[in-house]
Amino acid sequence: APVDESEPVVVTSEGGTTRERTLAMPATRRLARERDVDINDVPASEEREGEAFVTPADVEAYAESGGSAAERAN
Amino acid sequence: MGDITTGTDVVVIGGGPGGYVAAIRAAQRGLATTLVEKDHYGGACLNHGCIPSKAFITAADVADEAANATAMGVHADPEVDMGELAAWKDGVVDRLTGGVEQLCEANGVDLIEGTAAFEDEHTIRIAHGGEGQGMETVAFEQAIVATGSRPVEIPGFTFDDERVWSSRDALAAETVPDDLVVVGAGYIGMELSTTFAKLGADVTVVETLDDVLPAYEEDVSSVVRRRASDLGVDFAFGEGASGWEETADGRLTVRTETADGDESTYEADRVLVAVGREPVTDTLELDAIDLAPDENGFLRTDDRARTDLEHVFAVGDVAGEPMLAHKASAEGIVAAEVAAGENAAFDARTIPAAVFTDPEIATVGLTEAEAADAGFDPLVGEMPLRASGRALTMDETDGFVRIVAEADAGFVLGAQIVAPEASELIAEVALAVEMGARLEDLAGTIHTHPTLSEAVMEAAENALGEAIHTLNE
Amino acid sequence: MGDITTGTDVVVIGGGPGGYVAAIRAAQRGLATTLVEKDHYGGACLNHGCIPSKAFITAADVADEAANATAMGVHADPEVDMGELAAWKDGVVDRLTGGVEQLCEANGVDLIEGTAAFEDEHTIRIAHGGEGQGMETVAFEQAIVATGSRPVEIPGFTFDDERVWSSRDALAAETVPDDLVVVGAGYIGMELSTTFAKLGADVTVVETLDDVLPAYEEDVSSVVRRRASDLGVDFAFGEGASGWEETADGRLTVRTETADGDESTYEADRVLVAVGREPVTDTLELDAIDLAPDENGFLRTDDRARTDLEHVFAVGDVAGEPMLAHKASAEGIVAAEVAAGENAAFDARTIPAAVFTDPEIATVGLTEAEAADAGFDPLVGEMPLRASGRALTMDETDGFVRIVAEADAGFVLGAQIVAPEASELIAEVALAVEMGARLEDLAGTIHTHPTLSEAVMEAAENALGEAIHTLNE
Ligand SMILES: Cc1cc2nc3c(=O)[nH]c(=O)nc-3n(C[C@H](O)[C@H](O)[C@H](O)COP(=O)(O)OP(=O)(O)OC[C@H]3O[C@@H](n4cnc5c(N)ncnc54)[C@H](O)[C@@H]3O)c2cc1C
Ligand SMILES: Cc1cc2nc3c(=O)[nH]c(=O)nc-3n(C[C@H](O)[C@H](O)[C@H](O)COP(=O)(O)OP(=O)(O)OC[C@H]3O[C@@H](n4cnc5c(N)ncnc54)[C@H](O)[C@@H]3O)c2cc1C
Repeated sequence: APVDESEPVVVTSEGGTTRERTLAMPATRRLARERDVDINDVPASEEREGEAFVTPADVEAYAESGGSAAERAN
Repeated sequence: MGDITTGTDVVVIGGGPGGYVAAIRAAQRGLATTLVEKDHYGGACLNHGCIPSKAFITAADVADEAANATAMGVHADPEVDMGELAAWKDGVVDRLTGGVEQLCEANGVDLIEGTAAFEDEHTIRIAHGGEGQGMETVAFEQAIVATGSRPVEIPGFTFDDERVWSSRDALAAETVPDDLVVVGAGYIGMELSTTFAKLGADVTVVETLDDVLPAYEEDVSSVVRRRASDLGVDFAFGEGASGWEETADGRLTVRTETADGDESTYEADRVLVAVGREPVTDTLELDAIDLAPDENGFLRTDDRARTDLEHVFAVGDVAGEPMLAHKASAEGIVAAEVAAGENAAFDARTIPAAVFTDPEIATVGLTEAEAADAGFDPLVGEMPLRASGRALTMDETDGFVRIVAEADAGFVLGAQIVAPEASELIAEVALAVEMGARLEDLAGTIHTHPTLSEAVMEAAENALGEAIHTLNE
Repeated sequence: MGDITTGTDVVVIGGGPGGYVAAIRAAQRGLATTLVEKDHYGGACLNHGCIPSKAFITAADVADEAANATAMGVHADPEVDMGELAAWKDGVVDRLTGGVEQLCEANGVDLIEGTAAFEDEHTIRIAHGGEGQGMETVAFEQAIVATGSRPVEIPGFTFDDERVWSSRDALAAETVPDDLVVVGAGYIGMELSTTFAKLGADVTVVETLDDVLPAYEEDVSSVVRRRASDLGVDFAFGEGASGWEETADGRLTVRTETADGDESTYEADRVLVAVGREPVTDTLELDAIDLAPDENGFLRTDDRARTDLEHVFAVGDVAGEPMLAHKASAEGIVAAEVAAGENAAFDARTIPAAVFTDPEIATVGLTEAEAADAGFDPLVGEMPLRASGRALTMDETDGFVRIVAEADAGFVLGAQIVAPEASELIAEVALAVEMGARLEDLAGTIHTHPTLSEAVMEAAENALGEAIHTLNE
């Protein structure tokens, strides 16, 4: 797909708090839930429609780094 | 049968597309699942909504197309035997409702026929239909309420006279009325007026507003209005139905009133009232679990389909707009997965919708105005069907595909399609919206020739100023 | 008219979907563009391919559906007036070819009618049709060859007898032959046999192989074969057409031979030879620019649509398989953009294809076997149409949607669809393949109910082991 690969923008939430809204493909959203990750916490490598766009790789990376929703809640 | 009490992990109340899908998914996830249905498996959708209406529409279209294809050299004088059509439609419904039952059983769902009401937070009481059928109580861990909706009545038009039709009655018709008054030009009113006009009825549509399909943009609804007019449907806009009287020969005189109080009357054999649907909660005895519907009668839910009670979910029409079968099923899946302890949520960006008029309408995401309201700089592309080779070969050139994107990076925000098969064409754009696709993704995907779906690509190209088959202003 | 010489940035030779699209895009990019067409704008596709065949198919379907809808209560005895159908079809073609001309002009393309041949590396000579029309030479910077293809003749069957039809002749028919022999059960042979059978011909298909549509999987082609048989089409598999004789009453006896030398004969009024198409390069005098077609007659190109000569492009049927209009147009766009100095390339991952038989077939990307051959671990999901509510309401339950993905991450690799409107349904899967979508993306996108496109979602769910309306083994 003709995805713009020029410059990956890293959109993170301010001061560690979560974003209110995140764009992601259905499979990514599901992956996030399966990995018990809050998609609003995942650092986004892209931006779409002016908002953070999270990819499956972003979710995997974040989950690997231990940033799970369950942990955060504790 | 005396009283019995059984226990289950999840009880699902209502076997429509919200409930039966929830029950199947819950069972697939290993939960002991009981589905209670008071009437027919498949709910409004399969029994007196989506399915029977589309069966009628198919037959009406086959006859209408053959009758109006002289331009292409086809000469036919089709007759529709409404009794046979009704029987075929019933067969289709039976096959699908039977299928639902089989699928439930194959997945291990327990089926109970009867009307469920809450007794306390973890018990429902089921009244079996028919005399002497008794009661049954079921203890549950979690409940999914999927009781759906029913047609709204308006003052003066109760559905107990056989001449006053709800959409359900219209879809149970065994004969075509000579004269039919349809009250309400929403999607159900328009689908059924067009269909009955094609089946031979003289149809008059009474609508308080000044156009059909008020939920849609003017250039969308006008295509459908014009086609309905061509089919002989008369419109009485700006008039509200205020009552009816029986005529000497047993027909009806429907009275209407404008906002200024001007009265008109329309004679008919039947009057179909299609002014909306209301959620069904009154059979449930919600008091017993201290749950109350909101001011519109809906059960409020969060994105996990949970009501105010942690262990009680609500899905489908009873849980709010849009009252669409596929929204009900999508919520049913979420409720079941959450009940099974999964981290599911209703996070679809968009719910497409179709109207099966002639031509069909289908929409997804934002309109241009909605996009602007949402703060986007909207970029819009269009492809009129008269420029589509496929549409010409179908002799169906009224309509268009419009794609709405945001101007910055071209992300696709929505589409409005008025075209034959619009209901199918919208799937591609729904996927585009969910995937965060850009106009270039739609334009850069090769589309089969000759198809109507090329118009989706062309509309995207038009937005980009690069269309081949339309002029880019 | 005497000789004139003009100059242009780009000359496009051939006005089919490859050439006219290339010309329009080149002009849109600001290049002085000349399009030369010897015959009719729109090429094979608009004049004697995609468009007229689909026009015939529409009319045949309208009549056939009405004639066979007694199950749903529709009674009709449609007659097709083939002369009127042909006239309507011609009108559709004229409108579209006229549209192509207008679009070219509106975009500033110079149109020249005549046959182009290369004189040297930067000059073409154009012979105008008709006597005394003279010659013209055009000097060009870059050339785009889009000369298309023509039907292949087989020994013993030259197209100069009016009883021996190419697909072009079949689509110019003004009457329906009582008995029609079709040689070749590829997609053109099958589209036309089905259509002529519906229009009233007794059709026999002769095919050297042992099934129809050899390019497709057995369970795909068998749906179409069975339906064609139901329509009365007879099949003579394993037989090759070896010749024909005139009968006493001016009809034909077509002789066939098996591999073992067994002969059979079939009487007919017309024989349609549809055994393939071959690229057209012989009108071009390629010697003058030292360019030679490959062993199959195609002009070899790179992913920028360039031939061995830096400044000569080739697009469409003349540039190789798949010989499809949308592939021609996509290549035309690339050639034009590269000619304009842009960094374009033909990088579509996949080219969908449709066969407009009954039911339609549409495919995109890889089959299960192809996926395995390509080193993937294929994960396949299916939804049979008999489980689709929409298909039941259309009384069209033969067929299925199959989605092929790779098991690791679930990336969608392809789909095979046999269904009404398959040609439209494939668009969603083509977008999925281009976007690198996963099964969850298709399954997680809400699909409108009741539609056939739900079957795409269900097939994806089936692959994931999560289908609702089919059992997941
Ligand atoms: C004419 C018409 C055409 C339509 N066409 C379309 C269309 O094309 N596409 C589309 O998406 N939508 C369409 N709809 C809307 C669609 O039918 C509904 O959105 C859908 O049926 C909602 O599903 P549900 O499961 O929420 O409720 P329902 O389908 O209404 O099912 C609720 C079920 O619960 C049962 N029930 C209620 N109370 C109890 C109780 N106390 N105990 C036991 N059982 C109970 C009812 O008997 C019913 O079977 C149409 C509707 C109509 C009327
Ligand atoms: C019966 C039939 C049905 C088909 N159905 C479909 C379908 O449904 N979908 C699909 O995608 N494809 C279909 N095709 C295939 C499709 O028609 C071709 O793939 C497409 O037309 C190729 O486009 P093109 O521009 O490469 O060549 P063409 O359309 O063949 O156009 C080439 C043009 O070049 C002109 N020309 C040739 N030599 C010269 C010269 N020396 N000087 C000037 N002009 C010249 C010719 O007159 C012609 O107009 C069908 C084909 C047939 C025969």
